[in-house]
Order: sequence, then structure tokens, then C-alpha cells
Amino acid sequence: MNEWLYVLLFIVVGLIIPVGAIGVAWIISPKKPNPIKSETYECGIETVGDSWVQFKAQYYIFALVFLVFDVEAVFLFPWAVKLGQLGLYAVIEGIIFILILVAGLVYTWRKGMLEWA
Amino acid sequence: MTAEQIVFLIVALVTLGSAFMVVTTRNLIHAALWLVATLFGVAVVYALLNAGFLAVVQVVVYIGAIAILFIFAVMLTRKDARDSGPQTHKNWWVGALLAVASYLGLSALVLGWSGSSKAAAGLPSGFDAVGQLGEALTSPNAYVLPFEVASVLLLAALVGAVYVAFNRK
Amino acid sequence: MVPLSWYLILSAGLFSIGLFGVLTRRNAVAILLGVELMLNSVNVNLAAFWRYGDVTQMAGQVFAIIVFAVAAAEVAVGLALVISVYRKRNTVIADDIDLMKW
Amino acid sequence: MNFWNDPLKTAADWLMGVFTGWGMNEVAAQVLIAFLGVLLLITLLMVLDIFLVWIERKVVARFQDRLGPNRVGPFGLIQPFADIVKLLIKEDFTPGGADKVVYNIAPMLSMMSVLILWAIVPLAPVILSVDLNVGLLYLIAAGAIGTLSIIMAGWASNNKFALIGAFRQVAVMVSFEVPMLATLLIPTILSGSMGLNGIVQAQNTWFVFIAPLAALIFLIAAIAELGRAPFDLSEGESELVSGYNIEYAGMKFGMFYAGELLHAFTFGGFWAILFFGGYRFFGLEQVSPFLAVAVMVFKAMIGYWIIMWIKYTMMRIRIDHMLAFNWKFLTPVAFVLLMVVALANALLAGTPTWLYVSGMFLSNVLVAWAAMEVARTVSRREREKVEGPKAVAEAHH
Repeated sequence: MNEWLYVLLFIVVGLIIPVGAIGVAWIISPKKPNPIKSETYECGIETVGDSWVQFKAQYYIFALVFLVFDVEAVFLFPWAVKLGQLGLYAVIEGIIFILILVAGLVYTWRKGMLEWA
Repeated sequence: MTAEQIVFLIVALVTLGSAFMVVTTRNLIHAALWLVATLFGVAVVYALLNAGFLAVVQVVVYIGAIAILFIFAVMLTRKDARDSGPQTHKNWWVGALLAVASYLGLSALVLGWSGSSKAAAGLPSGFDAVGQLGEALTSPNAYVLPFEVASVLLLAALVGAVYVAFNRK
Repeated sequence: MVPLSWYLILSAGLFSIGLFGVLTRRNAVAILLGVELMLNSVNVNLAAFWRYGDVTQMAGQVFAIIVFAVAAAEVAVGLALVISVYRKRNTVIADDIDLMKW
Repeated sequence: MNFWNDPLKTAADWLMGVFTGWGMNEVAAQVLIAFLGVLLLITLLMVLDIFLVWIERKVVARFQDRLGPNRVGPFGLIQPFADIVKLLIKEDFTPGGADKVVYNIAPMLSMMSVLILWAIVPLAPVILSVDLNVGLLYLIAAGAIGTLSIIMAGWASNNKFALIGAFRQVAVMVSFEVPMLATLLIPTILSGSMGLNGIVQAQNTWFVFIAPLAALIFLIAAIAELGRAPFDLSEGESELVSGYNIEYAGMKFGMFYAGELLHAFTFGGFWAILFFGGYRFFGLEQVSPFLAVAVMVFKAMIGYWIIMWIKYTMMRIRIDHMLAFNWKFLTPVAFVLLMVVALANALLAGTPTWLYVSGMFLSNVLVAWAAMEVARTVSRREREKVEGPKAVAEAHH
């Protein structure tokens, strides 16, 4: 438990520094709000339409493929740690594991989903 | 009330509080951000259970990938800017009743169970959870089959999701 | 010293909050958020039983990691379904999507 | 066991004596000492961060054959402090319709995600904050929090450009994390441990000689993860103004800017730890921990200099080329390299070190050559499809 206590301390101090800096800036900096100033910045021209703009589907595909390879990497880390002690059979298991998922990537590539079009 | 119990209670309250916010906030992006807070709380619970690998994997997989997928999905399925209309259907109280009933039933079951007041055994010295996990996942007489089937499951999920969502005929 | 029952009650609480979310929310994505909470409570149970049982038996942690993979697969396909329904019916409200064929 | 060969231990014991003298109980004293240690490390980092601002501007100037700041104080050393005072006193307003809470949390999260990275950095055999045995995944977890802060910043500032800039930046960061995960597995295989201190201890021969291609792919993925140099589409002034941090001014923008610089320096350090032996320099680290810290910081500075060098020579790549480069070239090569390294490591396990190192080096060169060959034939076939075979054949001779 105590190693995670240090990590918790790092998170606490890691939050204190930015909160402190922004707090000091908030106290010191002048506050003269007016509607013009709080306009969203559109290079000077009037904002057109709402900011929840419709989205391209590509974002979802990249997040999806990343999720699958992320979970794969999580499975592979314990395998990689123990690879030195285990024999050749563990390497073959890992390679089969990776090949199955690279096949998924090839499928997404062939379906043309990886283009940014 | 030892220090460890106080820490556990704080973490449990934060996790359950943000979980409750996930299911009750109107704005879906806020719900996704509250989900991130809940997942972080659960990661701290794993750290309390000395399951360091699970805590880090929870942050990497859930907060790093699944929460981002949720936010992207909410962005993609957003027709109007504001979430109009009530977020819960008319007879939401039936759902609330069922949830409370299940909670009471489960906790009664847990408290009734004899082994539930067991103390946590100390970790054997030099216990390397990740190494043990690596051996368990790859040794033929342990969990090598679920290890390989998990990759087939992920492949099926990837192919299925790509086919369903973006099939350009 | 935290007894095992506290962890189980925490995961029961998380499970029932997720159940409440699934049963009452109208938006399909919000229902998936509720399912995500329920999967997390299962994971907390697995980790607690691993820690309070024989620590050298890695069954608890292996199951927890498999639940990670299942949760990831479930979210991927679930959200893909919701997005493709949104493309055709322009709605994600669960009540409108109750016909198998339209 | 005096101060010079184990500074942290002696300082901690001395402080423990002082605190228990004041009547604090054991556990509270230990937590307070840990808190002071972390506070010391992070204040040192913030001072270093201010210095990095100066280094970055001076090095940029030298690359572009100009002087850089030299008016304010000797060699312009006071310039970063002037910048900080400006950031502090600049009026900072939140745009209309912005989501106040999320808008304010984003810069804090982005700075925190960089500071917590230093929890696992082994500065010397005895000076290291936390020896997590899941160090590498902790590194990716901190990256995940950084990605989340960018989404929150982009979404909360209620600005079309910020939203699109944030989501493009996240799409690039998320895509390049896949080859980074694959190349992080390689030092784990070679050293048999995920903890960064274990990796450094296992590097009798630096891993860059055993897996050079992995070092290269990790550098490319790290630069994309930082959102710098050829992959910094969010700063594309022509198209997206300045991406997710358009609506931020004053100290909040300062947090994003300082966080990005420190993040680049930290990844320079991780590149040194994973592939260039961390604080090891032919046994120098046994002499004294302070020398080891000096070696570690020196290597991190070289890594940071290389990242800056790439930043100020390469031009920005278009987003579809960037993503195509990642998914169609870098990810397949990274996973093929992972399989080859795992296989070669198992086959060459028992051999003497010189055979082991040359065998692994050769396997990496082989993978690199094969990847370039495949890329060359594919691009030739693409060109033939476009220009027709005759023109390509002529151009070839």
C-alpha cells in the first residue's frame, strides 16, 4: 500500500501546483469583463452556427481500433514480463495472439476505414 | 476506526457519489466525465487491494480508451446542441425501486455469509503479481485458452463494430 | 483492518446504481454507461475475492482482466450499434428503437 | 551510509528524528516526510520547467540562425521570469457559454498528468520516488489523463476551432499510442520487468544496441504523443488557430504551455531510460548518487535536444498522411518487430552476450530493411497506377 501512497502524494502535489498558480493569477489579475471580451474567438468574425458541429465518423474508428490494441497490449504485458523464464511455447502463444489482432487491423485497412477521407 | 478504514470509506463515498452522478446528470458529456471520476475511484480501490496491475490497467483501458470512445460516440450522436426532453422515462421510480431492492438483497446476502468478516491476509514477501499473472496467462495448464480466446473476442468485436457502424456499401 | 464485506457492499452499491441507470435512462448511450458501472462492480468483487483468498491463486486477477476485454468489446459493439441506428433513424432515444425491423 | 552515498535515506532518518522529537506518531511523520520529498522534487521540476522555456527559445534561435532573447538580463536569463509575471497579471476570462467547471479543470489536469510522470523516473540507484513494478503501464495511464484533459479543454471552450482541434489532436495521440505500446513491450521482454528501475538495472548493454528500431519507433510515437514537431497539427495557425487552447489566456494557457515543455523533457528522459541505460554510464552511478542524477539529467537533456532538433527541422505533416503513416506503416512494423524480438530473444537466450547483441541488432536491421523494401514496392506500384508504368520506368533510370 505504501508505494501507492507516494503516487497519491504525487497526484495531490501535482494538483496543488497548477491550482496554486491559477489561484494566484485569479487573485492578481484584473477583472473587467464585458460582453465583447467574452465572445468566442473566431479570428475576429462573428461566430456562425452552434459549436456542436457534426462529426466525421473517422474519429470513432480510430478510437475503436486503439481500444482493441490497448486491451491487447494489456494482455501482452504480463506475457512479456515472464517471457525470459518461459520457453519457446510462450513466444508462440504470444505470436498467435498478436497475429489474430493484426488480422483485425488488416480487415479494417481493407474495408477502407483507415482513410481520413 | 484505523487509518485504512477511513481511507476506504472516503474512496467508497467518492466512487458511489460520482457513480450516482453518472446516472442522474442531464448532459451526457458530464455523465461521461463523472464516469471517469468513478473509474478513477475504482482504480484507487484496486490500489487499496494491493492489485497494482489492475489499478493501472483500469486507468489505461477504461479512462484512456473507453471513456474517450464514449465521448466520441456522444459527439457523433448529437442532433441538437442542448439535451432536450426528460432524461428518464415516465415510470423511472420502478427502476429506482428495483435498484434499491437489489442493493438490499445483495448486502443482506453478503452480511449473512459467514466468510465475509475475514481479515485480509498479508502479502507473502517478494510477491510479484505481474509475474504470477504472466505465468498464469501463458502456462498450458492454467489460463492459456482464455488468453487466446480473448484475442478472438477482441477481433470479433473490432470486425463487428467496423462492419455495423460504417459499412460503406 | 477492512473486512471483506465492506468491499462486497461497495460493489453491490455500484451494481445497483448501474442497474438504476440502465433501467431508467432514455438515451441509449446513457444505458451503456450504466452497463459499464455494473461491469466495474463485478471487477471490484473479483479483485476483493482474489485479495482475501489465497493470493498465489491468480484466478481472481485473470478473470478481472478477461472482464476488461469483455467490457471493451461490449462498449465497442454497443456504441457502433447506437451510431448506426442514429445514422438511419436520427434518434438515440431507446423508446423509439423498439421495432426489430422498420 | 553517510549523506554522500544515500542522501534520501539519511535525510529521511534525520527528519524522522526531528518529527518524532516533536511528538508526532510514526505514521504521520513518515507521510509528512514523503510529502516534503515529493514537494521538493516537484518544485525542482517547476524551476527546471522555467529554465526549459529559456532553453527552448535559445535553441530555436540558434537553429534559425538568430540570437534569441538576450536583452532581459545576462543572456536573456530573466526572460522566462518576465513571461511568468506577464501570465500572472494578464486578465483571464472564460468565454461565453463555456462550461466553467470543465473549462477550469482541463489546464490543471494537463499539468498534473506531466508531474505524476516523475513518480516512476529512477534518477539514481537510491534516489527514486516510487519503484512501481507496473511502471510502463503507469506511463501510459498518465498519457491517458493528458488526452482526457485535451478533450475537456476542447469541448468546454464552446468554440468550433477548439473542438475540432482537440478532437484531431486526440485522434493523432490515440493512434500513435498503439506503436508506442508495442515498443514499450520490447524493453519489458529484454529486461523481464515492467518497473523502470528494473529496466535500467538490466541494461548492461544499452537496449539501443539490442533493439535500435524499437528506439526509433518509440521516439516517433513519443513526439506524436507530445503533439510536437511534424505531428503538431493543433498549432496549425493556418487551419485551426491554435487548437484546443484558443480560449485560454493568462496562467491557464501558461499551464498548457509549461506542461507541454516539461512533457517533452520527460519523454526525452524516458527515451534515455528505456533505451540508453538511464543513470548508467559505465559504472559511474556506483561512484555517487549525485553523479548518477547528473548522468540521468544529461541524457534527458540530450533526448530533449533531439526532440527539439526534429521539431525545428521537420515541416508539419498533413493529418491524413500522419494517420495513414501510423496505421499503414508504423503499427504493422512495430508489431512485426515485437514478434521478431520475442522470437529472437527466445532463440538467442543461452548464447554469449556478444552473439546475443549482434543477433538481436541484426534482426532489427532485417525488419527495418524489409519494411523499407515493402514500402518502396508499394509506393512504386501506386506511382505506376497514377503515372503509368513507362514514365516510372524512365524516372527510375
